[in-house]
Amino acid sequence: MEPILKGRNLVKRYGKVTALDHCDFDLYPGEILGVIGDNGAGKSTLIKAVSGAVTPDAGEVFLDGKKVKFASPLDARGAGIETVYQTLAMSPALSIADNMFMGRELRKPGVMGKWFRKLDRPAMEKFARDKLSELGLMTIQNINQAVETLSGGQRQGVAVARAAAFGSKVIILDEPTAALGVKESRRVLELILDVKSRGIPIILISHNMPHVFEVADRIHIHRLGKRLCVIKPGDYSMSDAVAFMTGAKEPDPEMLAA
Amino acid sequence: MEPILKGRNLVKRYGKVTALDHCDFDLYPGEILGVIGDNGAGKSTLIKAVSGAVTPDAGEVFLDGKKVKFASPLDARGAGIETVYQTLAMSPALSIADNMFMGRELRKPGVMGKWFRKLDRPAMEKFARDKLSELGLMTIQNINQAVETLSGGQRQGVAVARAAAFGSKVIILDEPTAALGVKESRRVLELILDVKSRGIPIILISHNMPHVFEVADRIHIHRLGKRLCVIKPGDYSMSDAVAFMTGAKEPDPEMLAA
Amino acid sequence: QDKIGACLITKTDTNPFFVKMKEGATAKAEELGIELKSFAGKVDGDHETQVAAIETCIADGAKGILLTASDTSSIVSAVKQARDAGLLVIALDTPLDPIDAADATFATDNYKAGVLIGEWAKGKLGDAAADAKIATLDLNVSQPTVDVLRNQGFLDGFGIDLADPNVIGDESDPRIVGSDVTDGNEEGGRRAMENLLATDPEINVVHTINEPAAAGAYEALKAIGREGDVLIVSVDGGCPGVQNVKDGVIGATSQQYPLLMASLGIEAIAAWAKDGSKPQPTEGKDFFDTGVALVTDEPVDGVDSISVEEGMDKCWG
Amino acid sequence: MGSEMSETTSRSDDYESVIGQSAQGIAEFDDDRHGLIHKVQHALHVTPSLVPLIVLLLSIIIFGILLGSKFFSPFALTLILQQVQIVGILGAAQSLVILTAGIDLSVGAIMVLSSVVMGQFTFRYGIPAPMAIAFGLACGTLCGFINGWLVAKVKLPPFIVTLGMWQIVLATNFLYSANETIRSQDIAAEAPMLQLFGAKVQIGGAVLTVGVIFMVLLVVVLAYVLKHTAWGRHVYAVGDDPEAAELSGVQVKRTLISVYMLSGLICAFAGWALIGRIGSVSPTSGQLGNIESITAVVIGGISLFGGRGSIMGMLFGALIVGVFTLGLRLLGADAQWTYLLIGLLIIAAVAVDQWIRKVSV
Amino acid sequence: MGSEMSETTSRSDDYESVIGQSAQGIAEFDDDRHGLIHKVQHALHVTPSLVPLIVLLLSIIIFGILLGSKFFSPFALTLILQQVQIVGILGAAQSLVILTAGIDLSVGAIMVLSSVVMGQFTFRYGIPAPMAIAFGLACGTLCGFINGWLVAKVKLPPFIVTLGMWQIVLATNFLYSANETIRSQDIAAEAPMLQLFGAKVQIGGAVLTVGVIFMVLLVVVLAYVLKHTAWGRHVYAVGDDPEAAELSGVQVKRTLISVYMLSGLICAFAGWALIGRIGSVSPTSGQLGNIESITAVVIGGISLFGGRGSIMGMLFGALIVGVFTLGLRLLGADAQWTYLLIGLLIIAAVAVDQWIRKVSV
Ligand SMILES: Nc1ncnc2c1ncn2[C@@H]1O[C@H](COP(=O)(O)OP(=O)(O)OP(=O)(O)O)[C@@H](O)[C@H]1O
Ligand SMILES: Nc1ncnc2c1ncn2[C@@H]1O[C@H](COP(=O)(O)OP(=O)(O)OP(=O)(O)O)[C@@H](O)[C@H]1O
Ligand SMILES: [Mg+2]
Ligand SMILES: [Mg+2]
Repeated sequence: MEPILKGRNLVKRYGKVTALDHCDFDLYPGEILGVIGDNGAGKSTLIKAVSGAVTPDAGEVFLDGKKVKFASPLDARGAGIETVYQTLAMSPALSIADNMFMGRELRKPGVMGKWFRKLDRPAMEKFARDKLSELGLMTIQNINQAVETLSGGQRQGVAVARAAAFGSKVIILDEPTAALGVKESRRVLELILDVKSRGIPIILISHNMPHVFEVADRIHIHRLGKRLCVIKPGDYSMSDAVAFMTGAKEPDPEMLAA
Repeated sequence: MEPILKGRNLVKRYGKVTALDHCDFDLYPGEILGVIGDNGAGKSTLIKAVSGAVTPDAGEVFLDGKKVKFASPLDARGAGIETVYQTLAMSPALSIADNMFMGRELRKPGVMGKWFRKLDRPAMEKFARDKLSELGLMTIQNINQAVETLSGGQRQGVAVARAAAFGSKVIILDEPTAALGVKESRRVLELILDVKSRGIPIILISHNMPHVFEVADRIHIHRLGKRLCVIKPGDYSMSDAVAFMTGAKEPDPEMLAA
Repeated sequence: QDKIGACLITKTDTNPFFVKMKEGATAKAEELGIELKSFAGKVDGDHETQVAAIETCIADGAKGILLTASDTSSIVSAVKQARDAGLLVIALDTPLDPIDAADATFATDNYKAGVLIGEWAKGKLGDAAADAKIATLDLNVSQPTVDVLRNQGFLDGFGIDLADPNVIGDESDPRIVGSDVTDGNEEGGRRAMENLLATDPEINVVHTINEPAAAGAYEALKAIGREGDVLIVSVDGGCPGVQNVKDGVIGATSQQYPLLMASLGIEAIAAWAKDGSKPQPTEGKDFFDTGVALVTDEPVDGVDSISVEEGMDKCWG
Repeated sequence: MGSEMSETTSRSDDYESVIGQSAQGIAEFDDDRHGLIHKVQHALHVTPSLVPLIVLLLSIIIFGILLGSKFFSPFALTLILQQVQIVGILGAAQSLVILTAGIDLSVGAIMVLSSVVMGQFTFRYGIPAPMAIAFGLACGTLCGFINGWLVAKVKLPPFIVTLGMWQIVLATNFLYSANETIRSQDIAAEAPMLQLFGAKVQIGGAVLTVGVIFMVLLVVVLAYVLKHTAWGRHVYAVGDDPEAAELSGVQVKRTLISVYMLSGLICAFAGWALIGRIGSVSPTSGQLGNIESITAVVIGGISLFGGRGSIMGMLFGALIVGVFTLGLRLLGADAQWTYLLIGLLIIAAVAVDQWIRKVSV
Repeated sequence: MGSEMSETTSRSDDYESVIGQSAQGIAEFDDDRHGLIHKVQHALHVTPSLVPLIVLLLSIIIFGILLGSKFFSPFALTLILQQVQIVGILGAAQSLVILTAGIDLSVGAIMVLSSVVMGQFTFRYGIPAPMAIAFGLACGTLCGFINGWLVAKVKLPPFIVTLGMWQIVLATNFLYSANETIRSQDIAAEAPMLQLFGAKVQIGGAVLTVGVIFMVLLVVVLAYVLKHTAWGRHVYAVGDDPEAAELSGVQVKRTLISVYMLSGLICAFAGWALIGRIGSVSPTSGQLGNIESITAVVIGGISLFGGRGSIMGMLFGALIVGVFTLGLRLLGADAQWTYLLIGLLIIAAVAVDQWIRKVSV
């Protein structure tokens, strides 16, 4: 099977720091790909490179087998790739609904929308409230709150809800549950499985091994700026994965080819 | 025993949003107090209120039994309370060492330091590097990197290292391992136990139940802006704790008095 | 050196007065084969740019400088530096303080320009002058020399006690309703007039620092229908200004001759470069007076004036 | 292997199994603060532009008490509107730019150049007035486009771009117009359309000019656009955090360029309004347009760091300065003292604003 | 219960047990980019103030080629230094404020008022010159303190505070000095110390003034202080993110007040230098000090949003403008053309700067 999203030989340097070191990457249709690795291993940089948020110094990205060059995240989004960045990428002073619909606002039906281009705020707010309730974020008391006034976890919930609601081809989640509570994390996992059941492949970066092993179909282990190996959760235990990613154990040579 | 840090009847409202709703709080000498609760329950607001970062609308804070009114985090720091805020509170453009020593810089010995007030950069950098190595943050390639160029987890590591290195009376950690990798999280837990063994009490806010149950002596369960109950990890299971904090189960009436 | 170099330094080069001065100088310089560089402050009162300009002229090896100084006494040390370097420095329009700091001064007498319009306004009002309501629209809060000279000249001509003749606004005569600043343009003129009208809608004599300010003041009066019964006087004598006198916008204006000053200045530099001769001042004055004339079609006894037609012939822009 | 997996699953799951029974519904709290004051506080909190409005009303009242009917006359009150119209229109342009975390030092210069183009095209080249006005508007938009292009595409700091533009446009203006004024009488005779914004309109007892009405309408329309259209939200998002906006799907560059173009166009309208106000076309007017418009914007509560504030506030800010200026003049302060007192009052106005905000949290 | 606890522990621990054996040491990577260009790029990357320096050198070279010895004379080159000294000193004050994410519109006004105080105290009240100078310096510091107090304690936006201060100080200056200039000759005769900064110093072939040397020393000292002392790092931290700085233990208010006070003191020194430069004490000087100093700061690469940039860059920025101005004038461009070209060149200089930065990443 041809990967839906593929990276080859990606390199990214920041001054003296090497964030990506000739890294490869594959996402197959319909799968959940876990990505794990130490802090600073280059996971976020990797997904930024494949989603158009940074331009790699070298290497190529393929979508559906065709070489693509995303000049901006908007390009990638246009191609159906929806990303939750680790920094969440929200406009702090704007409301939850404004942020969820940024760049794809709903307009009022009829004259007001067509001629006066008026936004349909009630509809957007309702949608936002629904999506957040699906995630169990009941503690948001005021849907018109500015995002900067939300708690860390609430903010993350909004970002995840946005990606899940709009992604059509690939959804990329960079540590989506880092700040979430137990209940909310669980809901996100359910959401991920739900999205998968709609046939959309997902990239899940996480430091939470149980979560990754629970939902991922394959696990990409990232180490020192490159893909060390890819494992199936059924074949290896969490300790193995942790051992690989921290350099405590070397993976078998044949795995490297995978 | 008298609590070393005590909050009574704390209230904090943001416009229509109630973040703290007549909340009580106790930290006893030498203990690790876990604080758990849903997203947006008001945990961060609580520790901000006791560490001087926000002024509560009502209620009182006591340190060592004496009523205190911290006008700023600096006051609290002066009293020996060191806090890692959820937002990390670092100056993005400054280097790791600059951030770690912010407000308590080391000066060169001799004339240069005394008269020209020159900073002792090599010493500060060495200290920073050592503390980060203790946390296992080996992926930081360049100790002079600006904090804004660090990965999410690296940044958090720096903040935790700072608090642990300088806290003298109370150390407060708001989700210190949220963005950390497996190895780094483990190191932070070890660090927490180490700090405790030095006799310094710690407040640990976390959504990671296993971590909290592993290190905490008592667990403060926060719900809807107030302390719902306090449990001992030995007396209750994680499921119980999660049930209390999500409202799935009501704690016994006598626990509420605790 | 192939060509004689000369510099013209004006207060600004946005005020039409100085623009015309520059045109006059440029035309004359071309005629005499002199290479002219012109400099100007960025705003009225911009003294440092003028100092820098003098230094640049020295660096450039120019033979002489024509200068309308923003700060007549502060500029003196820079002027001295230039003269020490062998340049001829001629003050145009505004004398330096002391006047002999420059090699020569080709100036109009701004104080006299003010006196003329003051006397004219007084004469025009006749007996009503005793309870006139006067507004003065001045240049800006830094009160540069021209501003003071024209304003105080006008008040003097109108017969008002000046208190300190170096300061605007310290007079106690009840006939003065007030003064405001205009930056010497239409917008400021209108705003200042409006403010003063709100203070006292009965104002019937308006002194304006220059003709654009007068035009602005007129718009403000027109807006409340009082353009017919207020006397506006001004100074400058630019063509639109004289035209405005003709149209009845301005009652009378004191005409000055920037083109003349400039071309005389250029000629003096040419002479200096040729044989080292310096121009001589007008008989009985310590500067070369290029003259000022009151332009109005409604002459008043005892005040010399020329007709609008004559004024149109001599106007400068 | 299968068993290990299920074991893993159950492990991470066990303490989470109770979640299904967790409480539903949104938290609600008693609020023991009631009554009028609290309502007012809340209103202030959700509508920040009310704050400059209050300061404005306060200052009108104070001057009204001090000055009586001199100040409360229709003449004086409409005069303030007329005096602030140019700053108000420029302030609208400035607000847009500042909301994107930029700054536009060239607004005044663009205004003047546009008015000169309108005038000179009519009088020098004999083009019919409506066409000449169109050229003037196009000229302003073009200047804005250049600003926007340099800011968005070449990524230069807006301060530098518009500082350069300011000098370039002003110099062009003087070189092109040769500092010649076109007189009011000539315009009235030959191209009265240029003076359209000066035309008087009687509404009830008050006499307003077209320019004043234009200013108010412009601000109202822009307030609507900023609040209720996608483009408006994008403007805020870009100013708030351009990187986050880019990552979350805003076409940052396009938004920036459109903002600067619109700002240029509005400046050109200000140029047209300027002709209406001063009657003539004068290349030396409007030189303080930039600093005055920025002042109005900042007093109105828009953050210079972008993304926060409302354009209504700008209008109130402009009016506050207008009220102070006229009020002080009417109190008899002379020009230098007025200057000094306005400095004090601007600080005081913003201090009061800040204080009300603090009380209203 | 004990058993349950140990079970819990082991659970969260089991997959983590291998961590003990994890790799040690800091990651290192091959860097396949070598050679001179890469070294240059790296130097540019770590020392951003090199970039304006390069632009400065380029412009000197270009004007040198175009103008030859007229420009490359010691007279012309030291002239540039003399012409930028005031802007350079004010720029140092401005840099400090802008690094804290503020802006100081009052620098020029404070400078003039201080110089007037020095002059009037000597001549009006007959106080000995050194005392009068001390009063002048105190006056500048006081103005700075008021600015800082309003910004830090009352939390007003710096733009508004210093805008108000600008007007207040300027008006005070005019009112106090009664617009009177104190003549150079008088100062030279009675209080030559006031003209100290104008004294010439022969260093090798070049003639420098004390003012120029002061400017250079000031910038060097401030660069040291900002980089190598705790206070300097706090200034950056406050400008970067004041909330984070506060939370991490910086006394934000005290730092802000000290910055504005120091800025006021430096402005007062600029006032002293101004007397040296123009010889006399002139209340109308220095009105463009604010915009010129901000321009120097921004061209020098300091961000108006605070926390980023170096004060050395400001000096190069001021010199770039000085070189352009003198060079263009010597090339014979007249005033408006010079403004136009300087406008273009400022944009170009910053564009080149931006381009070099991009290449050097
Ligand atoms: N803009 C930047 N400038 C310089 N260095 C950077 C920049 N962005 C990332 N880096 C460096 O690149 C490396 C990889 O960072 P990245 O954010 O991809 O790590 P990560 O695997 O996502 O880590 P984490 O799990 O902590 O999020 C880190 O060493 C980081 O310091
Ligand atoms: N500055 C603010 N303005 C308005 N509302 C705020 C502000 N800060 C916090 N809140 C609200 O207060 C409530 C409590 O927030 P807090 O950050 O204390 O939650 P938390 O328990 O720390 O959550 P998390 O686990 O997600 O960090 C939330 O509903 C949040 O939206
Ligand atoms: Mg990451
Ligand atoms: Mg929190």
